Amino acid sequence: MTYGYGPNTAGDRERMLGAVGLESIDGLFSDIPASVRATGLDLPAGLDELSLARRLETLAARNQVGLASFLGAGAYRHHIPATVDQILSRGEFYTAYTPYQPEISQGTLQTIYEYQSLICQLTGLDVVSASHYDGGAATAEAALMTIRQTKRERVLVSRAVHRHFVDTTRTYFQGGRLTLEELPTTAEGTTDLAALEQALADPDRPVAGVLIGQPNAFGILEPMAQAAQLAHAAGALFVAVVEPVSLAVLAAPGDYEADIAVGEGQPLGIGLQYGGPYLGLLAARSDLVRQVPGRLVGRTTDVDGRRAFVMTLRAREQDIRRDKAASNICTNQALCALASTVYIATLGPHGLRDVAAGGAAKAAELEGALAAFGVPRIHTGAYLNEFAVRVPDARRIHAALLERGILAGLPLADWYPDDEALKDALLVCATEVTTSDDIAKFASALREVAA
Amino acid sequence: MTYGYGPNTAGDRERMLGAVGLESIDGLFSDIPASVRATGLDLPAGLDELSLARRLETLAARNQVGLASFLGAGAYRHHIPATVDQILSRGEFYTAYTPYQPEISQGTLQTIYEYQSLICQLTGLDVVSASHYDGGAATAEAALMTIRQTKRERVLVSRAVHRHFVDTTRTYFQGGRLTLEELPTTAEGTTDLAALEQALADPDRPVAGVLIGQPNAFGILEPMAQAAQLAHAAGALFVAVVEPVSLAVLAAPGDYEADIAVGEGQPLGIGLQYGGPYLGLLAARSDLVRQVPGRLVGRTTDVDGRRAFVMTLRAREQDIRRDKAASNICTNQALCALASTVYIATLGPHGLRDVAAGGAAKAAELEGALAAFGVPRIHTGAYLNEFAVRVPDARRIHAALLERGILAGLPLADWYPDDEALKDALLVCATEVTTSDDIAKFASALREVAA
Amino acid sequence: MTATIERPEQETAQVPGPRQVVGPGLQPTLDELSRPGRATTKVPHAPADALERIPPDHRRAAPLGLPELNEPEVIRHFVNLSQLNYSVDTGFYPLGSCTMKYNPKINEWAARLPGFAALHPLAPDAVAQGTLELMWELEQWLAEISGMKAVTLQPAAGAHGELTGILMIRAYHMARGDHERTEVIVPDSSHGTNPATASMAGFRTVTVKSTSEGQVDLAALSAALGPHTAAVMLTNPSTLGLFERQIVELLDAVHAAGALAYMDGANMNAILGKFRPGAAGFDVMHFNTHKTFSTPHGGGGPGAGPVAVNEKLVPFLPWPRVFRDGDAYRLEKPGERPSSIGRVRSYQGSTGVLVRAYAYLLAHGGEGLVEVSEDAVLAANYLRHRLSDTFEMPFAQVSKHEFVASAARLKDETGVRMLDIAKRLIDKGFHPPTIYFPLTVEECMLVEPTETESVETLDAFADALIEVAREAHDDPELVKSAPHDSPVRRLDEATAARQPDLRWRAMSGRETPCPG
Amino acid sequence: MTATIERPEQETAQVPGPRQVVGPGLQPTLDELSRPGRATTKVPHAPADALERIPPDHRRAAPLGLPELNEPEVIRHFVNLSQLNYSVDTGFYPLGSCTMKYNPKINEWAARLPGFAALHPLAPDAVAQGTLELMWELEQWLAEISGMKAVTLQPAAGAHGELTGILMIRAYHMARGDHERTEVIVPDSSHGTNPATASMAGFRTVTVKSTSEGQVDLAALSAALGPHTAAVMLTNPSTLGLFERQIVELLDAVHAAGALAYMDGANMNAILGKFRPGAAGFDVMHFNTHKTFSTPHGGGGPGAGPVAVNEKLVPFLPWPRVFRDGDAYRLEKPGERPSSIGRVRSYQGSTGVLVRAYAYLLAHGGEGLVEVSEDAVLAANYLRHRLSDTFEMPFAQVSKHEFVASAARLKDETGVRMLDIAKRLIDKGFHPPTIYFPLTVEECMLVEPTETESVETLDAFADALIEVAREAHDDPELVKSAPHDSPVRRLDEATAARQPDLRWRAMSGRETPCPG
Ligand SMILES: Cc1ncc(COP(=O)(O)O)c(C=O)c1O
Ligand SMILES: Cc1ncc(COP(=O)(O)O)c(C=O)c1O
Repeated sequence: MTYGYGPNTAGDRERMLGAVGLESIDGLFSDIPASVRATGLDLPAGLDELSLARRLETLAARNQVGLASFLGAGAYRHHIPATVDQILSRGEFYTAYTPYQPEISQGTLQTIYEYQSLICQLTGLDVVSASHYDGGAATAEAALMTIRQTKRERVLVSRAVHRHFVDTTRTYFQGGRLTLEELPTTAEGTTDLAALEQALADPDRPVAGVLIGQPNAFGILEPMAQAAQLAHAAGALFVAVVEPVSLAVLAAPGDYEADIAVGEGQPLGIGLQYGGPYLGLLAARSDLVRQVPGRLVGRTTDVDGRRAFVMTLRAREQDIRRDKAASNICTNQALCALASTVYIATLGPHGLRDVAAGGAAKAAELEGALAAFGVPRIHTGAYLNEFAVRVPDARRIHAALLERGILAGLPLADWYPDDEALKDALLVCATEVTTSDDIAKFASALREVAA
Repeated sequence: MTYGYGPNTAGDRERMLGAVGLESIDGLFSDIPASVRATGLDLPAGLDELSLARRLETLAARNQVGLASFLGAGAYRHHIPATVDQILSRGEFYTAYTPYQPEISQGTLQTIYEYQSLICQLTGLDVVSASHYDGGAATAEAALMTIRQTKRERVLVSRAVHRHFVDTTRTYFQGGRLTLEELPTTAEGTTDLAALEQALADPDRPVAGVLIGQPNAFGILEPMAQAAQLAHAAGALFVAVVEPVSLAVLAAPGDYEADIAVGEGQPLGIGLQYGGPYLGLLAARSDLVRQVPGRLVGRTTDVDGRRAFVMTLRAREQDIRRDKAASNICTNQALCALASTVYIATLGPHGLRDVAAGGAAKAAELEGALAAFGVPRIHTGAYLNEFAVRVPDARRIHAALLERGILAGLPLADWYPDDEALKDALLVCATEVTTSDDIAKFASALREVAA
Repeated sequence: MTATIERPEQETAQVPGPRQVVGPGLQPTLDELSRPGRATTKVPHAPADALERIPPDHRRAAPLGLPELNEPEVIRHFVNLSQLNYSVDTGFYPLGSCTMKYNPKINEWAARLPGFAALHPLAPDAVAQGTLELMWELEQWLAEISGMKAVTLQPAAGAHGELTGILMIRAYHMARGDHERTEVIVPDSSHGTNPATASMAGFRTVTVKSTSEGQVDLAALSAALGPHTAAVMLTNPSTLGLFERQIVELLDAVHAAGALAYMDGANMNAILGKFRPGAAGFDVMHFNTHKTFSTPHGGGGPGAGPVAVNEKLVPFLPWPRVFRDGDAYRLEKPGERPSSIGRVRSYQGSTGVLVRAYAYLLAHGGEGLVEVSEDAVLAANYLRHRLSDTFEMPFAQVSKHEFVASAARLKDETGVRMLDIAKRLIDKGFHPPTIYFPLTVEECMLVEPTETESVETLDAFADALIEVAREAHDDPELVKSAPHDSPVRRLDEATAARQPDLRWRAMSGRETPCPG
Repeated sequence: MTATIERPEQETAQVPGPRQVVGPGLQPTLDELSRPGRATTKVPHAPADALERIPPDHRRAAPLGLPELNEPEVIRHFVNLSQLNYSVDTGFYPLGSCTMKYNPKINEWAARLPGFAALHPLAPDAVAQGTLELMWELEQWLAEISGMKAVTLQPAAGAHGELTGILMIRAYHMARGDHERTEVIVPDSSHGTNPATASMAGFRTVTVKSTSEGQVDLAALSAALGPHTAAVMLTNPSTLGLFERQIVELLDAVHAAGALAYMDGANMNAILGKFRPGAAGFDVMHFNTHKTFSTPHGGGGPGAGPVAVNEKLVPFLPWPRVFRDGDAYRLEKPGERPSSIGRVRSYQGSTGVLVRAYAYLLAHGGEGLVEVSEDAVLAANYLRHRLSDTFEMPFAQVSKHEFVASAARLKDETGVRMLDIAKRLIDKGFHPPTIYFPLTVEECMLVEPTETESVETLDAFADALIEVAREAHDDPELVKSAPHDSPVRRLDEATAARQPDLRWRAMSGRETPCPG
């Protein structure tokens, strides 16, 4: 026996082989042409569980996760209530497949329906897909939706949408003859609406969709309502790229008439995990339902009249429509959607508001502490819980602070290498878990390293 | 709202108060005489979950658990397979009460029945109580059993039974006019059988039970069969105080005709936790069943003929028999018994043997490494995975090693302050989790600190 | 007094095959699942010669005969078994005297922090500062709640706390040279552990009757008290869910007789911040952390039973205590306090449970704990009100966190017993209350809703009970043959006791040599 | 193409009340459970003025309208819901093409280690060395298994891997100035994600028929190939559970046409260490860690779809790659490799999933993985043998890890369809196999037992299917109306699609101000 999860004993194998009329295991692989038949794998020897646990602990210990961190940039540290993992570690949820047999999958189906409902409440929209890979993929899918819906091929995206979301969308666009154009920003840190208006005005190159972040990649609040109006006036769809926790206190995409809202669901109860698995949020106006990629769960009844839930409108999906499907997505992020469902249910409206507003309060404290040390904000627009500051020689300072156990946010030059104005910018954030101690430590270390 | 687990809103309270015809909450406490009515509690303010988690993490971090540890002395580090916690964290198990309603408690009842069966297999005995508080309490209860069964009042216990078990038994004996006498040990590290024979010979003071540890508190293997014979010849019951993992490779209590076996079940998949909750094991010959304290689960059928399990022989228990009960035990260690059930089921006979024999192999390695540095064993008897060594100035060396991150076992002078021979003894152990690195570190640090 | 266990022939019982549908299916036992040669790989294989140095007569002769399974089967077995249980996490569990409140999930997380979970019980104080601090702080808090002077956290459960307390009382009298006190008095409504504890501690139990109002009869108690009385054990609020209105007089009488007063604190959930037993005159009490402070019941345990004592008993507290010296914490040293009754267990306490209790207390704080009791008492009185037209309420007094109701009239009218009502409640989706306890009220149930249940749940439960009462009139057989919808129906308990089958048959002989 | 969602009046549906008995009871929704003013205390209350600096027009106007619950209700809700699910942890789940193998519990533990779980995705390399090392090592192992040159771990699922692979193929042709390749060829048995991916990547899909033996038709493929062919996507073993015996010739034909060969590796569980696609000539492939390497399916995800490529495609791998420099590990720097297709997602990958895959591979090692495939294939052939008297086996060839069986004859004889058989299996305690896929076999089921199921389970499943076939003859209505014993019975899917109800009604207006 070389692995511990299989039940077969030598006797079982013999009995089964005998039943199928073979003399050896090799007979099962006689269909593989000899010229391409492999004879094993050059991999390390298998480990017992104790040895495996040791190796994994060693690796985990090589990551440093105890830093005083001000890094956000699309992935945020939050307190995840213990209820979330208690539910996520139930085998009935995490070892089930896609609920193809609704009679014995009502647990998954109802939680997806609840997820859809909760995200509807947050976004003010009416249709929510049962999840996408992450914020980047959701943004790309939304951009493709605007193209399918309008039958136009040009999409405008603010340069202050999360860099990775823009990059991912660009990659997804490689397949078509599609255009993705970036809109500039102003000194306020918001998308240049004049430039938007101009880009929308070109009659030869009609725009399918306009994508703007709220808060945007600089942490700044955008004039979403005006941007949406401009987009709509030009016959384009308006896509809000939102951070979901902020929706507890900010105007909902439905309020400013966004057609689609997308975003990264990680802040809703999902661990940072070096980038995934995360949760791509995608919500839309109800009349876009047939353009929505991915799974949808609907309410219905069974033959006895009991309320029940089922995957529905499946004719959008790849297994039914193949090359005509709205997307190729199959496996999605169902368990992450469950995490966010339990998270929202646990926090409730008041708790979620405390998370968002508490982060805003901490961020103001951070702004104050940094300003007191002569480190000013770069943009003049309003922010929620993340903002860019200017320090002399950002990369050096960032590295020096790291040595002192402080993760001083993101050097924005990583994302905007060609932007002189952001050369010495650090994007810093605070959430409800940021402590005043850490803020004080940050500020005083800044003084040291800047000296 | 000052606490987060109660559902009542102000409105709910009002409605409920109204229904019972009271105007204020105070009315509910009017039965408490004013002279003794309290007006609140002088305790810290309640914390939200995030703040609470921080406080607990801070405390946990003040314990040092990453030491190279050779400390056992009745509580042993083992690899606990991940299956154990996966099952233990299921609310259906840990948030249920004692299975008083068998129709909706078959999960708990069957697992207790399985537990009883597994411990029977390990001990070679036929009746196993569904758990006691810990090894100490189980030992005390076994001693009381011998008294009830024989109607004699004198119990002999080897001084090389775990100190805490002896002390606990002594405390339990305070209630009766009962005598607990300690038997001396030989240079081999085993109980002095000549002394035992002599103690048993006194016709005026007949002995109810003889308690000997296997392995004993020095880690040494005792001549259990001979001791049992002597006890039986004198009409006394023989109680084996065993370490359960060792039973995978050592003779079973049933083999050497022990009447009762007790022990600390912690090594069977239960974390160290600074001493508890642990698991008191108690197994007995079938004809002692009505003397067995604590819960028993038996197999039966329901009215439809389905196999089912139920608490049985309840007339031994306090809720039925009150002052005539076999013990006052009520709440026991059911969840710890479940842990050990999952642990044994996961490891199986081969895995459990690997744990026991693997520890023995590591201990031999440890013995060799220490001997090479001139640190000899004290006792000449055979040991399994724990033994005492002599170092010059044990307490100083123990402290100096601790500063180097090594937990050099237990200074036996803590347990035997009056024994000159053990003044400089360290009781050290190894298990399957002990690494050769740690052994090398121990040996070389010993050289340093002894220098 | 002895019985030989004959293996009954139960081969006719229907033994479950593989799981039937989603939901509760009966399961085979581990031995039935076992197949020779199956195994997992959890630890390294031991060297072949590992045991050669062990003398052969010490080695196990017969094969171990444990089940051989692989990991997926183990998980499936226990997950499926778990679904056969009713639990607080799945439903309302109003078991009187048990305080089945919600077990907060953060507490489970906390107890599993490696800093707590992996600490060796004999670790030197220097490396155990976190847990020692937690224990010390918890003791202070429990002292405040109890109004006592000092606390020991060692007892593993309430009954263990009782034994500890009564042994301290014994030591107290002995230390004063008062050797004649051989009796412990308990009320007739007391929990079985009280008299059982008295016996274990070597005392004779004297039982005093309660009044028709469900109160300890002061006159009867006074009559029973005397120079032989070592202690009186009172449960307050009592197991009838009633506060002892004459508590001051009762305690005066106890003390006047030279006895000490023990308070069984199982029902503290009713009176946090409302009544501090030590301040009122009790000498010693225990807590049940698994009741009042929400540490999980675990299907029967573990719990913890901290004991709080007043000044008089401090010298006798079990050894070792936890002390603070400046900023450092330490365990009491051997011999530091010779008057101690000694150890009541191995090591220092069920700290894994205590971490949870600590987290619970800190989550609530003083005000929160008071609200807990207020809400628990409110819930009980509300539910009592809802049921008062259907069942007899033998006591007029406002109840505390639980209340007794009786179905004696219903039984007279319909022949349906409380047991039947309880079983029928199972069909309605509820765990039955405690029944036939306390022993002093006919056909009684003891209902304890706790403060963590919503009023909707209380209403649904009341509706269900009222419906069962109606069914008892309309269709008594339906109720008498309940439950109908549970994984198994009523069990043959008589055969279980007459022909005890307490283990599956030995597996020896079925085993194969260790694979690979 | 648009549809307005009208809220259907479903008030007549039976809405569940409180849980009925132990076991699967339907549950109310969160909004139905909500009561204004209920809350938990999970984070500190935000200062009242926290939002004053936010311009009013940016602030949310309407109340949030989220459900208001307390913690016990949340837990009970989801625990009870979970019990309505069938899962690998509770039973046999032979869903073809999905590889529903056991998910080892140590892997769950590992992924939750704070060192992995709390690492920020933009953490500088210096503080992410553990995860980077894990990723690098995992890439090496997957390269060895695939016989390819390099691996990207970024794709979040198989379909995402397909898109990544096909975009790389596009980039490859483009880089060579070969702009005419606008088609992707897939066999008719291919999974829906293959053609859907081709479309997403801007290609036209060309479908080629399979032979009656279930093999890709070499002649048909050759005919379809040409200067417009960018890639051929083959699933090997195919979705029919068959190895492509002519794989060498097929690959030669693809390459001769100047196209690249993509292998859908969803079925790798059959051929670990038996067939290394890169070594055999495939240019690119994806893995599904949630199939082959046991990362949990999670009720539909997450998974991971690492993509392995040969030398030709290395320049086009998504950005950023993971590199080892001496003893240190690092992410590729911006601009380091301009030929990259760019990012296919945010950050570096679903590392929480990858930790589990890594643990799985390391637990097995090379030999263990080979045994996995051997046992998986053995189980499939054994089960196929057990069922071959009852159902038609359209393909004579030895199967790999799964097999197709058809109930066409049974349908002719009894009118019972495969759907009915599947539903009836639910009553017998099993999850049905995949049905009506692949599309090329009538009334088919695709059965994949996996290597983690015991032969007893396989036998019990075969017995159940044989019994259902008998029932189809004896009592067809019983089968056609199945399932009978599940939490709900057959659903009205038509109404669900015609009148989509995709959310509960808004809760606004029901909310109270934040309590305390
Ligand atoms: C009133 C009373 N006293 C004592 C006990 C015994 O406590 P434990 O079960 O923790 O030993 C109980 C437990 O049910 C009780 O209800
Ligand atoms: C053959 C085949 N290809 C591709 C996929 C898609 O993989 P994923 O669901 O991971 O996106 C599947 C999944 O079922 C599959 O079976």
